[in-house]
Amino acid sequence: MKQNQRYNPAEFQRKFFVYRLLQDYYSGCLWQKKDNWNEILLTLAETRYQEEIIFFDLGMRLIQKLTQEAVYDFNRLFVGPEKLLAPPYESAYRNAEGLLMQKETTDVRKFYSIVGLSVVGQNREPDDFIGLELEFLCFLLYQAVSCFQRGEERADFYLNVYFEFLNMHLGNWVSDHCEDVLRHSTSYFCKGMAMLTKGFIEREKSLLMHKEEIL
Amino acid sequence: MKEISRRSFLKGTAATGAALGLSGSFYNFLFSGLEPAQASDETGIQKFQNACPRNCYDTCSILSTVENGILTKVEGNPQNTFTRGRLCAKGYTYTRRVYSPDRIKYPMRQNGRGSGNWERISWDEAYTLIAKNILKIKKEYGSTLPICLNKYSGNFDIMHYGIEGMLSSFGNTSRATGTPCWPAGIDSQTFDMGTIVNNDPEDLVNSKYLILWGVNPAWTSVHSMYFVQEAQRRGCKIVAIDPVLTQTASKADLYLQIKPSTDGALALGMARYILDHNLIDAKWLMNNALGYNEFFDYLKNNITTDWAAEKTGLPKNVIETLAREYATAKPANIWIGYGMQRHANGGQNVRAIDALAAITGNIGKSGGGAQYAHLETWGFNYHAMVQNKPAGSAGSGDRAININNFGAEVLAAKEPPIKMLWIACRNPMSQDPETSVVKKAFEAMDFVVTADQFFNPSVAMSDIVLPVTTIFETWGVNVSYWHYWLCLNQQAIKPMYESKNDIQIAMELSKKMNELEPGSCTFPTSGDLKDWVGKEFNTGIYNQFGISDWKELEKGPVKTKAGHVAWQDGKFRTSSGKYEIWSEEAKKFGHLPLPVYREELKPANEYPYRCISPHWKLNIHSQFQNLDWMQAINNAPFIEIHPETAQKMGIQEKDNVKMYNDLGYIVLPAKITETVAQDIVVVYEAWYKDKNFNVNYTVKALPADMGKKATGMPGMAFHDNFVNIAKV
Amino acid sequence: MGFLVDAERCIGCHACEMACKNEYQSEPNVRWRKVYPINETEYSLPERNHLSLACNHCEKPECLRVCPVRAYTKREDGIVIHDQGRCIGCKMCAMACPYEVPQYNVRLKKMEKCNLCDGRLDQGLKTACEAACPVEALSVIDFNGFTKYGFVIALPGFPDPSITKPTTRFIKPRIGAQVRRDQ
Amino acid sequence: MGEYPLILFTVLSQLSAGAAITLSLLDYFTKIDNSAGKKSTLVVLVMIALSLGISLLHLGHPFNAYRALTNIGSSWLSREAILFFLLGILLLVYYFQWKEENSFRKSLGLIISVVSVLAVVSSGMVYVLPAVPAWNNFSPILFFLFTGAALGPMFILLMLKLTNGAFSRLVQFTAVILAASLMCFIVYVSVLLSGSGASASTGSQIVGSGIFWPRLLVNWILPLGIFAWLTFKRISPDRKVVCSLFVMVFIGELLGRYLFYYASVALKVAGL
Repeated sequence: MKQNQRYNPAEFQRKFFVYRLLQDYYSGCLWQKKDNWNEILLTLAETRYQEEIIFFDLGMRLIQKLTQEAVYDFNRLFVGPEKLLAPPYESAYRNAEGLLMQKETTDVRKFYSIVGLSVVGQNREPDDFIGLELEFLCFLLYQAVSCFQRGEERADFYLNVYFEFLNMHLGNWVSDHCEDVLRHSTSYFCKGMAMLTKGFIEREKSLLMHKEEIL
Repeated sequence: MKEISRRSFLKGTAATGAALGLSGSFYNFLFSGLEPAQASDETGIQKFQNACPRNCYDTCSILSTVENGILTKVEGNPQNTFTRGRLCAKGYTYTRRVYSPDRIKYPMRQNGRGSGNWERISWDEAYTLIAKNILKIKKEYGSTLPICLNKYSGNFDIMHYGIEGMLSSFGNTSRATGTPCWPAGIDSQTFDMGTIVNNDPEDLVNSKYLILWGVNPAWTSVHSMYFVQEAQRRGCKIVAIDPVLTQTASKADLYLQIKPSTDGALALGMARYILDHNLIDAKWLMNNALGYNEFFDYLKNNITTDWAAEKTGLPKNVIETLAREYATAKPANIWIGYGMQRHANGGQNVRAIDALAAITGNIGKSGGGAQYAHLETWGFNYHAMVQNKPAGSAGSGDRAININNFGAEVLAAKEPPIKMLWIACRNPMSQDPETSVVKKAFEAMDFVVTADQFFNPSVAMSDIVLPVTTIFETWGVNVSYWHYWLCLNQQAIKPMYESKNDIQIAMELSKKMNELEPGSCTFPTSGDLKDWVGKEFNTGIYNQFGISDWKELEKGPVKTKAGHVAWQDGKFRTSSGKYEIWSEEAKKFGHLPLPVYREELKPANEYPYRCISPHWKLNIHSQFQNLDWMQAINNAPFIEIHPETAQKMGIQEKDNVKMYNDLGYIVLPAKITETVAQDIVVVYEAWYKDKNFNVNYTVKALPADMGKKATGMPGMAFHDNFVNIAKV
Repeated sequence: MGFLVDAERCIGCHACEMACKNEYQSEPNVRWRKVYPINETEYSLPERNHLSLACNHCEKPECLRVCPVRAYTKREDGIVIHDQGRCIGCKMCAMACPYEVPQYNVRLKKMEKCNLCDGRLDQGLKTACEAACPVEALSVIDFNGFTKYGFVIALPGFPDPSITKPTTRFIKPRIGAQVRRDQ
Repeated sequence: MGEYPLILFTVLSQLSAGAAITLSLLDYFTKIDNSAGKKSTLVVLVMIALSLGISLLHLGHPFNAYRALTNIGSSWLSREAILFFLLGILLLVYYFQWKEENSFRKSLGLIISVVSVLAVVSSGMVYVLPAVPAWNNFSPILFFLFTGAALGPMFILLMLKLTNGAFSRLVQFTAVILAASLMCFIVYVSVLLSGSGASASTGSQIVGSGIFWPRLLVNWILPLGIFAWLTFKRISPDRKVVCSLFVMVFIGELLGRYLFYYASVALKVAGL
């Protein structure tokens, strides 16, 4: 009944964009797009999430400038070489001692394998790195919509995996992670990205409640 | 990047999204970190051989369990009869090291040394930066001598000597030379016997009398402790001589609390008694030794047991009983620890103890001997280490910088000055004496590169940090300086993140340097790490261990076929072929030819306490204590003070105590214990993550008397550190 | 069955504790086995002696008595097993155990403790701690028909064994002779 | 803090049990206004439910709390849970019996009294642990009963808005209970202090904590002082006085329970 709305291409497009932006941010390649930053911001504004998600709006206000300070801050938070202030790995939050490559990592790996995916060069980078989890979600959305457009029933399967993963993994820890960022960050940019991430993922997670109606 | 089903997706949709260079535009999903699953060879449970490469007597053979490509457990390999299938507390934490979120993951550049402004760079960028710097230095100074390497024992795997090789392949460079650990003792035994060789530690069980002299195997060689205790159960008397009541001393039958640095006086006093009571082995001396008559004259004219008693603080009758027991129990064994030679008279003291073993004829016997260490199984090709210098390299050879006075010598180096540091397998900012001088040296550099696994004070003072592999992520081979086993280290898991083996780094850097300036680096630019291991072997090693190919080691570690009793053949490697109690060689190096007593250093009035900074049981220098499992047991340093001293200074348990001297100070909580003497305080040396503790702030770069001959530089008198304490 | 802790051999090296953690990959602050230093004033001379303790698999386990959910069972061979599946994290056992054995796992919100490597024993293997002790100070003894003299049921610092009748047995450390400068 | 749910649960549940006993005995022996009785029953019932709810917060897995009913064979915690649960059910039945003359209700009231006492006793027994020498005696049971006896009557008195003779008798009863519990507390602490090991350190923890004197003051000295003054002046206490007394004793009991949990020293392996 609501099929058309569930696989609304415009809505999908907006999400796709945000996921890709966050993924690029966490994998550290956003810095290479410094020159395009204003353009990216404009596109981000077009998603109109800021009207819907208060955190998204706040976040957007903070990320207007991409500074070198933000790069250092980003590295202190997520990369190293010092002790990470906000490790971008699920196990760092859900595994009490914060050790990587534990049960949480292999659980995520199982999820990837459900849809026939694995991490490039498995066992080098933990599977539960946030960049990979974001990419995975994006992939699921992509598959759902493209299956739908081909009229394949498998679309619902991808959508279910999408919500399941959000519910069991990324949605479960990303808030804590973003809180850590907000606590330790010294730059507006990283704070803003944390708010944006938190707001966006929490909204996605909340859609789970009525996933039958909206997407 | 792989692109999937783009065609099918584009069908029916308008590609409206702006690409913006994000990874995949609106309608164009590109894989970046994920990919369609590949068939993996990393399934199920696999076991691998590993070899602990830490600077430790025990060099354990490890069996690691890997499940679906993830290291899940480590165990001792029962094939090794020395480690007997057991590891130590440190070894069992290895999984925590590999998967610690604190690991250095990517090459990074710090904009402003010590600023904390780190930027992630690619390996290629790192190599380019480093190569350009090296080439610039070479151009500016006409040689690569301004580049200084400081690498030592953070990883004793044979492959890691490739780091020295890498520096050689740049040209003539400056090298931190020597060792902080054991050189005085090595020189002593080299003067006496030609080199260091010890009996197989598994032979300890054959002793009838065992003196553990300034050594604490219960903490620093737990597997040897089994053989010590087994000897004890077979009726051997265990005597521990140590200024501190160590864990080992607690298990001994007799503990002698000697005044620090007076071990030579005790040995000479015992020798005098043995001589007076005709307990010497004249026949052995006649056949095997030189200079014993001169030594006996010296004893008769200069040494009395009364004097020894006064020097050592041990009652005369105790010294006499010890001497008689030692000389009459056959075979009697002495294990000379590295702790007791970290004094300004350490080398001379070791010679006196060696002499004790010689005059009683205990050398060359199973269950006897004067055990220090050995290098008998280290006859590798050092293929990775030996590299040719580029043609036309300026300078007449490498320049030696004393590793034990690193900071000051780096700062003092002239013509050319030192401008760049390469730090590997080492953490000088926390482990070297005179930390503040070392820091100045780091600050004075133009460029500092550090390769490490964890962020430590040395990394903090670097421009570039390179992530290196753990033993489970690479190939290697290992032997011990104590036992006689040889163990292969297999790669068990993929290197995490972007970490690389030091040799890999050397090869890739060499490639980059040759790209920028052909011929500027002679290090091979490619090669398989496993093949590098094979290139370390030769027929000498094969014969010694009774194997025909190194690949046999994949089945498990092997032990040497012979030579388990040091000097059994009586062929000493001195120039005379004899045991030289009178050593002309020692004279050449500016020492007295006989093991005469050299006065120990005494505290000055302002600094009346001697601070001994021995190893702590949960770490090896700056490794292991930073891991969470260790932190759960103990995560705080402390200072051990005798109850009487504490009372005198008004200090109570857990009070904060400032320990200071003219170099610096540290503040630590007090632990009041009778395991130390009234004039001694003990602070265990360690690096605690997130803690600003470093005992070396108070430790002077004071040389030990010997070490120059064997290691190029004298040792370090770490335990001649005089301080005062006050309650804060 | 129970542990035999030879305090004469024990060198307090923590290998047992770490091997236990390595075997079960347990959380840093959950220590199934702990090495306690014996207060140096307890013996005639200030030696460094230790108690390596895990669960004492008591004959009268208080944990088993007080647990409201019957998470504890005592096997026929005497091993006291804690079933985490049943545990609701009420911490009653932690209160009742005189040896601080059951520990709260903050992540799972449940208790956990040493199970005497029941899985390993059933496979005929030694417990992880016994297999790891470099000086063979730890072993598991079967009380059925085991007669060796020289065991004691407590060492200084070990709480009153009459409460729960622990099955852990000890061998006393021998105190060697010392020539000290402070005498 | 981990033990706050337990502090609240024990004090509230004992207050409820004391109130249930007072109510049912008053109902049995005197005449109580129906609607007031019904209302009081409801309040007590809600308090018991509330306290049981709070107790769940102490658990790692509150939703599996039902399992805690499964070891009545040996666990006093199971017995405690069962008895309070039972008490709740009985009170629910009791609530629906508030009609004019109802002998079933009165007999049920007696059963409720017995179950209440048993519930509080089992609550106390939970803490009779050999591993905690300071608890390993009848003191937890005694003090838990005192808590119920001190708070319950005052609570019902306020709920029922009593003004008749029962009022002053209940007030007197409370005064006696408070005096007795103070005596017992003094004896208990002295015994602890004169002991050795864990008992002695529990004793010194109790006395040494900052809460000891405030508790003494609020729980006993002030209320008893007021009673003495009232008696001396021959003033019969009014609702306001009783209300403030109740608040004081309630706070005092909470402080006391805090001390109970935090000052107790368990046996443990000596060493660092």
